[in-house]
This record gives sequence, structure tokens and C-alpha cells, in this order.
Amino acid sequence: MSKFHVSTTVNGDAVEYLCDPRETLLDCLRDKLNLTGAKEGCGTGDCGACSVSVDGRLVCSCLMLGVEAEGKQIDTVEGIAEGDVLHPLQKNFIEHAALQCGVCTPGILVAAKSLLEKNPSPTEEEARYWLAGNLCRCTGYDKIIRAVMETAEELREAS
Amino acid sequence: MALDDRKSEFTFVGTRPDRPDGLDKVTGRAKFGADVSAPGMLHGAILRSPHAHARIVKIDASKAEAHKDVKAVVTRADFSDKVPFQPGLEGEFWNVLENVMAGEKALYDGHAVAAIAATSALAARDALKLIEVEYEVLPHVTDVDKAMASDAPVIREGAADYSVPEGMHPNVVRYHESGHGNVDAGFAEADLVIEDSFVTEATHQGYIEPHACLGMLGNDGKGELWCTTQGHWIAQKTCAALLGIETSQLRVTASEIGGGFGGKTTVFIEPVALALSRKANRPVKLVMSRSEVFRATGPTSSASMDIKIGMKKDGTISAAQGVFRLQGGAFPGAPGDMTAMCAFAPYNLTNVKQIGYDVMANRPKQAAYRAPGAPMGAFAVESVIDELCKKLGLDPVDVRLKNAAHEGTQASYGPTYERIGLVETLEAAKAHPHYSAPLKPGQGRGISCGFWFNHGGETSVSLALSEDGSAQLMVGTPDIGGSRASMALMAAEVLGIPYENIRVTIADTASLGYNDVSHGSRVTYASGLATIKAARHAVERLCGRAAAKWGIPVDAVKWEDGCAVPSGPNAGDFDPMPLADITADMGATGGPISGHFEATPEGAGVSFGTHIVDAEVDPETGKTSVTRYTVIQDAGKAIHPTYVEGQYQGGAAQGIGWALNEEYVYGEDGRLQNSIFLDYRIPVASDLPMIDTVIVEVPNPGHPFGVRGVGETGIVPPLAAIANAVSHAAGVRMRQLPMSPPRILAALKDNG
Amino acid sequence: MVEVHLWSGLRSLTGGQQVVEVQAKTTGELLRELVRAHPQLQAPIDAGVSIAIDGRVIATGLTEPIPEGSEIYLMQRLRGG
Amino acid sequence: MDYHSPASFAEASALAANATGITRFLAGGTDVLVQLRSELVTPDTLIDIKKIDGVSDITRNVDGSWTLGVAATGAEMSEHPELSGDWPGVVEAMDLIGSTQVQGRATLTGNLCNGSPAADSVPAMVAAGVTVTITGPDGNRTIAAEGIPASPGKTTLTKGEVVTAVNIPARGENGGDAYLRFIPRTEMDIAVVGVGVSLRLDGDTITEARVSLGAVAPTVLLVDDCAKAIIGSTLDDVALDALAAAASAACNPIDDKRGTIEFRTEVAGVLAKRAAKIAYARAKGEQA
Repeated sequence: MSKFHVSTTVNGDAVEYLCDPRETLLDCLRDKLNLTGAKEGCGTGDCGACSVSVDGRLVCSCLMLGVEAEGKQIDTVEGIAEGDVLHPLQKNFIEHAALQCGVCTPGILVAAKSLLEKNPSPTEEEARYWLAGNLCRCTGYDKIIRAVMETAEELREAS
Repeated sequence: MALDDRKSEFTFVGTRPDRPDGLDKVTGRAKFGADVSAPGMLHGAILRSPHAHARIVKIDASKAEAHKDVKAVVTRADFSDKVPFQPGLEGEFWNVLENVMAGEKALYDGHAVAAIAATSALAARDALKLIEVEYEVLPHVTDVDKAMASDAPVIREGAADYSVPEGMHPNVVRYHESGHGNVDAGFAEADLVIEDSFVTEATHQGYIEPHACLGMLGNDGKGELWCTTQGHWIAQKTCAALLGIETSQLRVTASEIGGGFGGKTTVFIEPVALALSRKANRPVKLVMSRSEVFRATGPTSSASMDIKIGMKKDGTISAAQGVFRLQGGAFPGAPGDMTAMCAFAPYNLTNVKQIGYDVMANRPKQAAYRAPGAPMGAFAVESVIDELCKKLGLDPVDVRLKNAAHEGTQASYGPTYERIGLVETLEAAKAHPHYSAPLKPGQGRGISCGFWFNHGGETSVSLALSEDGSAQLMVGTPDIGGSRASMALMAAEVLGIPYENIRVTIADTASLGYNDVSHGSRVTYASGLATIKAARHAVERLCGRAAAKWGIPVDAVKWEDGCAVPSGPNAGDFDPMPLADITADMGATGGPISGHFEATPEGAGVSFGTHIVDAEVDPETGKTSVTRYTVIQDAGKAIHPTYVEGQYQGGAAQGIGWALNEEYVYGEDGRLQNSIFLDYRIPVASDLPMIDTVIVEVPNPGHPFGVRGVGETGIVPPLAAIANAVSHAAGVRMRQLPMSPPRILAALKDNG
Repeated sequence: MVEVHLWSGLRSLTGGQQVVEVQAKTTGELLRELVRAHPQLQAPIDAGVSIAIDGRVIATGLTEPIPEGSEIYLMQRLRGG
Repeated sequence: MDYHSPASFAEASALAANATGITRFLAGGTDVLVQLRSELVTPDTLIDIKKIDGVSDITRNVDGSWTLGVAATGAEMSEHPELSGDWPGVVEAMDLIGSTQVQGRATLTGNLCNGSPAADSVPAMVAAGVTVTITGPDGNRTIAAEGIPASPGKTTLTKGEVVTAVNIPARGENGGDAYLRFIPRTEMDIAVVGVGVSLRLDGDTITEARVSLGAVAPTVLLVDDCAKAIIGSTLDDVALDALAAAASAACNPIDDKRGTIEFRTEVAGVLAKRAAKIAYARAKGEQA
């Protein structure tokens, strides 16, 4: 079984890896690039813990093959903060206690960032539906939604 | 030195600072179970039975062993043969071993029968197909009532313990009966008696992080284990027993844990990884798939229950009786006793009787799930109380207040209550705007009370001061929901130094004495109590150093706002000596200053909650939406109120899932039909409203700051509260969970 | 002497008695004395019991003092999630 | 597993025609990867068609009809205001599939060729009269969407055939479509029942209608009796009841983990009425 050589960009850095065609982008990020922020919660695209952005589009990295990443721009949770400055979403997730165990948090942050980029003024309902593919078992989503709505307001005021 | 044992005024406790591990968790840096690797690491995979019940005639792994990528294959023969079989829960090590790797029989769909370690995860998965297992398929049973019937297939002879009455099926393995008074006389006094039966399906804890571990074990019997767990000491103890090594030779480190809710209080893959590692002489990583999590790790029990309650016209409950049959998979342990003991605990009853059965069936071994056993009992009991209120035209909160247990009430499970907070939660419910808000057509409102014991457990904490006056706190209870923050707050409160100057670490098993699992809502209570006592121990030593410097007796020094000060005018006139001044030269004044506490705190106060919920039912499709939800619960004292709210909200959300859509669906073949999140339907963000919370604080006399555990009680009332709301909205009593749309629509049709 | 209240399921092991009087100053002594009075109680004690002293549930401890005249209930061992 | 990313459909077709064992085409991969990962289907040959020029295009043709590339995603469809304006039912049906993340990858063609009777976009496509263009060893052909599914998990496509485009007819005047499905949650579920309705009005009277049902039979159904029940009516209560009855009568469902026969049969009628009302309002130019 021959492996494929993939050149791609992750969080702005040019990277390369060899992968089996059966390996997912999530496998490649975690096992080959040691970017373990994205998690495998289900492997079937139902939990969103593996969310990343590919060419600006929110996807589940467990539902994309590693070979498909050739030439793409991939953004993961590890790239959300700018240096030591947290993104307002990250800051608000901490302040609002929008995480308990924290395993869904990377995926939710990536998804919420994507939401606010597409829709700076989401209603609560829009935020809930946008994040419906990100399962959280700890919080009941209340504090997550509040943190997202608060961030949206802050970002609107800042711009 | 004067240290008040009890405290009610606080500087740090009750504030809401950022959690210490926040940055790690929002940047992807936090290391969970599957996030580590080791040099030379192999990847494991587990072969699982496709049958619900089958004799394992033969396992031929020769083809797998011959494969170039495969470095080890293990079966039951690779585990200790010295783990004794004993009936009931006394044989728990044997039960866990049998669950971790099947012996003579595969007992449920998904039961592990062999495992492989190979050079890559793909290679390991591929090589599983090379193992040939010959099964003799046996009759199976998955339903609790059918498992108790005389013609049910026997899962295992001899598993029943002393408690089971003569003549019961061998699948009934434990029996509980308790209560007081005379229920028959009580029913005779009632103006209305309702007798009804209820059924709940098994649900899964549904933590988002699958089980994952990395094990290394040499032929010298020394090992290392990294795993996602609620308790690494129990993992250490169990793995050592199952592998036949000394406990202390296995060092276990708990990873960050991606949810547990009781499901990570035991081991599944950890002994397997160690057995593979011992055979391959290399580290082995094992990570479960989601489907493996559903098929082979702890769901909760399914239950079948009969309730009979008598009420007088004024709302007084004259007698209450419940029979609770819980199915817990192919092993003893279903918490029928807990269900029975909790079911009527909110009420002051003269006549009460409760019976619980622990029943085996061909399903995975049940594991604890948040107040294990209590939610289903509350569903049944609170549904009948609701129906009584409706038929007698009484307000459901008033009736509960009339019958509510309080300090001095004899609990349904026997003893007399100390100070408890049920009445306060009911009064808060009655006063809450939610309770009086108008309902729209098609909506119904339900309420329910809930009870849980809470737990103390073995606890060790160590606190070390640094020269610069900061503190490092080592606790042994994995942080599942922000407990580092509450530990740091309690330490800050005692030491009088800023919260930010305290670093909380979850120590590994080699760095601290034994700690019981993060379960039973015990972390903030027990590790918190131990933290307070360890900090007080350090403070005693700080005071000692100050006393020596001042040349006064140690009992003439007290600790105030982070400083040693003379205890009174007669002690001498000295300026307050801050902690950092004492630690700065502690190496030269007697050596490092640390505080320790090791004990089994035995004062975990019981806790109560009352939930109010509004639900709307689509009469044409049977679909329910929860439109408003309020949780009111006694926390004793909320150390970090935001995380207390989070526990309340999380418990409610899980309860909503259990009530409406979550269930284990088994086919006629005994195989689990819905082993992915697509079909095991936990609530998603768009399913839920905001969940309001009210924190009631009735201090627990058994904790220096008054803390009661808060983690579990929040899942007890939701099933009943939602069932009551749905029953009012739909106009028909729902007696089976989940109240999925097909069940509601069928009930509506039956009702005409 | 303290009166120990058993749960009703244990009556079959004590010849129908639900309250047993024993001489005990600690929880450990209490369990020992219970078995001495009713040897069949060894099985439930081995399976796991907790002891409530005046309403405070002692989950496992054998050294908790038992004040004279206190209310004592034997309970099945509590387990959490 | 062999992985190929051909530059043309001809090449893709040739690869598939010459492959042995199991072959799958990869567009969004939201079904293929799930099946691969769960070892339900491990293809011997996987042909990624996303490197082919134009596969993500959404084009409005001069006659008002639409041509969608086979890799155009649900997200791209939802973000296309004109397409959403013409065929809101088709776009919404696609949008109901999975999460935001899945929308970033999932395609109409993938949903159709997965062969699931519960595929959300398929009843909407069938109601809309969508056709697909196919390239194969024997050349090109165009067939109606309802001609693709054969049975659960199976299609009528033959070895070497690959779908190259999705064709949605011109909406034309006074038309409207809608799709509704029943799921127990608000998101993330497979349809327990799905109903697609497309109709055209003359004044208040329905002159044309197509009604399609999903998840109530081994394949998605196009139900003539449902159309007959409302054609010629103003969607009054009598017509709606007849529609519901026809929808329920057409059901041939199974009991499974997602729903019962009784439930599916009943709810098919309920949703048919609700979807028809939305389509009707849209045809009248009202917001719905």
C-alpha cells in the first residue's frame, strides 16, 4: 500500500506529511503534525470535536482524507490566538466558564469563529443552529451560547 | 493558634475567577487521553463479540501473530488467573476482568475477546480480521423483566449474593428491601391511591472523549499508564490486580479528562494496553472508537418500576411503596438498592416500603452515571405524585412542601436527617417567576424534586509553599469540570494569598497517597475539605516559624489575611508577618513548609433539588420541545458559583436527553442498533433553551465551609419534571422513557 | 448499649429482628458486635455497608466514634457517579 | 485502497471501468468516509472527482434552468441567493443534511448516489423534477433523479458510470417548492419521514404538482396520487386531507430504531400537508 506525499498549509505554516489514503485529515493533524487540539469524539461527523477550517470553510477533519489537504489552507484551534493574545472568543470562553471538561472546546471555538466571520450579528437561534454539530455533554450549551453572543457584541463594538 | 473550624464569611470563596487551566483548554494545548505518544509506541485494537451471548469455543490468532506488523496478541490467558470469582459485588475485580476480556463466554454484543498491538492504528485494525473466533451462539436476553422470568437464559450461575430471596431466577443477583411504618395501614387512610408502572431505557454517559490510554509494562513488573479516568488510583489498583503485579509498581497519570459522569470510574482498555505492552515489550496506545464506547462501556441501567402512593385530600401522603427492577448488564452492580433508597427520600413519610432488584442481562456492564439509580426512581415516584395532585386538584409545589423532608425527619432509607435544604428549594420554586408565568396553548409545566446522597471517600492532598510565597497544591481527583478553580479558591481562603498565586496539579499515583475516584459529587466536598485542612496544616507551621522569630509561644500567633499576627495584645507587639516573608528564608528556619491531609471525610451532606420545566408537544407528530427550564438546588456553599451553575445546567441537559430521545436500542439479535451519535441522540445546541439556575445555600454541617456536592443531584429531577410537563401538554400520562415522538404519538392515539 | 436499626431486607438474617442492641464505641466495633450477635450479618457487611450516626452517613470508616444513645442505622454501601 | 484524483470525467469513468473490487467516487465524502471509517465499506478504488474543472460551479442557464457541479456543497448552495430564490425547497432540503461542518462538504450528488431512502435532498430533487447527467463507458445519458436509487444503498448506475452534473429545471412563473422532514431533535438526525412538494398555480388553483416521500419505502417515492389530490384545488381542507391520505397510503415503511411503521405512515400525511402549504404560499409569492 503506497503512501501519498501531501504539502499543505496549517495555521500559516507550510507542512508536509506522508499518509495512507485511508487516513483522515484529523489523523494526519494529530499523528503526523502533532497538532492534537482537534479531537476525535466520534469519527462520523456527528460531534464536531475535530472541526477545522479548510480554505475558510468549516469542516469536520474526520470526514476529510489527509490526501485531500494537498494545497489547502487549514486552520485549527492552535492558530486561533495571535501569538500570546487570545482571540476574544477564547477569552470569553474562559471568563464565562463556557467549558467544563474542555474536550469539545477546540471544535466549538473553531466553529464559533467561523460563525462570527460569516455572520457578525447572529441571533441566539442562529448561533445554536450553527453550533448544532458541536456536541457538548457538560454544559447544556447555556454558557457556550452566552460566550459566543457576548463575543459577537464585543467584536461589533470594536469594529 | 486559633483556627475556627467553621467559616461563613469569605474573601475568595464565592467569587468567580478564571479557571487555572483555562488557557490550556482554549488553545488546544491541554493533553487528553489520546493526545500523547511515546518512542517506539505500538497501536492497539480490540476484537469484539458480534453476539449477545456465545460460548467461545476457540480463538485462532496464528495468522495475526504471523503478520509482520503485529507485535502482540492477547486473550484472557494473558491476564492474572488469581482474581477470585465471588458473588455479587464482592467479586468486583473478577467482574471487571471478565468485562475487560471475555473468559469462557462472550456476554454481550461488543464484549472484548482478543486484542492486538501493531505498528500503526490501521495495521492493528486490519490485523483484527486475521483472528478467527469460533462461537457457539447461546440464547440471550436484554430486557429486565424478561431476564427475571423463569424461562430466561442464565447469564452466570452463582453470581447472586446473600440478599436474594429463595426461588428467584439466577439473573437476580442482589435484593434490597427497606422502609418503615405500615404501608397497608397507610393506604387504608388515603383518600386516593394510585398504582402505576414505569419503564426507562438504558442511556449512556455520552462523554465526548472516548476512552484512551498509553500503557507500558516491562517483564520486571514495573509499569507506567497514562489514561483518561475519573480515578487513577482505582485504575492503578485494578490494573495491578488484573495483571498480577504489585500496585505500587504501576504509576498511573491521569490525563485531562473529556467528561466522565461516572462512566470513567472503572477500567476497560487500560489493562489490555498493559497486557499488550508486556507481551510486545513496547508502549501501547489504545483508543476506543465511539462505537466501542457505546457497545462496551458503561451505560446506565434500564429499569422497570411499580409505584403505589396514597394521598389524603389535603395532600398528605399516607403511604408510599415502590418496586424497582434494574438491569445492569451481564454483571452484578445495577443500583436497584440506590434507586430504592433515593426514590422517596424527599418526603416525610410515616409509611414507606421500597424494594430494589439488581438483574443481569446480555448487555454491557452498567457503570455509574450521575446519581446512579436515582433519576429513574424519581421519574416513577414524582409522576405518580403529579397524577395524585392533578386528580385531587392540588398544587404540585404545595403538596411537595406539605410532605417535604426537613431536619429531624426520618428519611425513607432509615436515619434522621441533619440540616437539609429541600424546603428552601421548594420555596424558591414557588417564588420563582417561572412557576407563575403563563403557558401558551399546547404547553405544559412540570415540576419534580430530586435527592442524592453525595459521597466523601478516601482523599489525600498535599500543599507545598515556595520561597516566593506562592503555593503548589497537589490533589488526586481529576478535574472534570473546573475543580482546580474551587481547590485554589479554598486554599487561597485559608492561606490568605491571591488565588492566582496557587498552582493546582492533579498528581499522579506516585506523588500522592490514595485518592478515591472523582465521583459521588465528592471532589469539591472531600478534596476541598482536604485542601482546607492541608492549607491549615501549612498555616500552623507558618505560625510556628513566626512564633520562633518573635520568640513567643506558637499559641500566641494567629493567621489573618495571609499574615502571622500576635493573637492578642498580651502576645506582644509585632507587625504582621506576611506569608512570603516567612517562606523567603524557610530553608534556614526549619526547612520547607508543606501541609498535608489524608483521611476519609465522612460528612458529605445529602442534597436536594427542585426543577421547573415547560414543554410543548406537537399533537400531530408527538415532537416535544423544552421551552423553559429552571434548576433550583442546594449547594451548601457555592465555592465557584459559575461552575456550580454549570453543574446544574449540565445535569438538566443530560436529563432532557434521557427523558426525550436517548436510549439503547437492541435488535432481536441482541445487537446494539444505535452505536453512533447520529442515532444515539444527545441534545444539540438548538434543542435546548437557556437553563436558569437558582443556587440555594443551606450549609452542610460536615464541611468547614458548608459545601455539599453538586454534581449529581441535578440529573435526578429532570426525567420526572419533563414527563410531568409533557403529560400535561399532551393530556396523557407518559410512563415510558424516552418520550420519543413515536411513543407520544402512539399515546395520543390510544387516548383518542 | 446502642440500638442498631437494620434495613428490613436483613430481617431474614436476624430471625425477624430489625433492631439489634450491641455494645460498641466505634463503627468498627459495632459491625463486629453485630456479627457476633447474628453471624449471618457477615455477608451483607462483606458486601458493603455504611452506618448512619444521628443522620450523618459514614460511608466506610471503621473508627468513627458512636456516642451513647445515638441513632444508628445500618445502610447498604453508597456508590456514586 | 487506491486513491485517484483524475482531471476529467472521462478519466474518472475509465478508472472506474477498469477497477476491480469496490469503487467509490469521492466528492464531499460525508458518507464515503463514515462507511470507510466504520469498515462498513472499504473501497478498493477511491476516485476523488474534485480536481475536475467546474465541479463546484453553480450556473443559471439562459432558459432559467440550473446546472450544478457534482462537488457544489450544501453551503455553497445556501449562499447562492438566486438559487435559493428559485428553489428554496431544494436548497433547504440540502441544508438540512448534517451540521454546518457537513454542509461545508456534502453534495446533492453524493446524497443521491448514497442510495439512502432517507436522504433529505432526494425527495426535494424528485419533486422539483431534477435530472442528472451521467458519463460512462457507453457515453453520456441524462435521467431523472428518481431513476438513480435502486434499493437502500444501491443505485442504478453501472460500472464505470459517474454523475457529472445536476440539472434543475427552470422554476418558471407561479411556482413554489418546499421540503419538510421529521426528526426527533432539531438537527443532526436522519429523516424519519421526508416530504418534498413542488407545484404551480394559475391564480389560486394548483395546475401542476409533484409530491415525493422519503424514508417511508426502500427508495424515495414520487407519488402521483398525492399530486392528483391537490391538482385542480386551491389547497382547501378537502384537498389537504386527500393529500395526507394519499401520502399515508403510499407509505411502505419499516419499523427501525428511528421510527415505527405507524408513526411514519401518520406523519407522512402531516408533513405532506404542511409542505404543500409552504409550497403554495411560495408559489403565490408569499413569504413562507
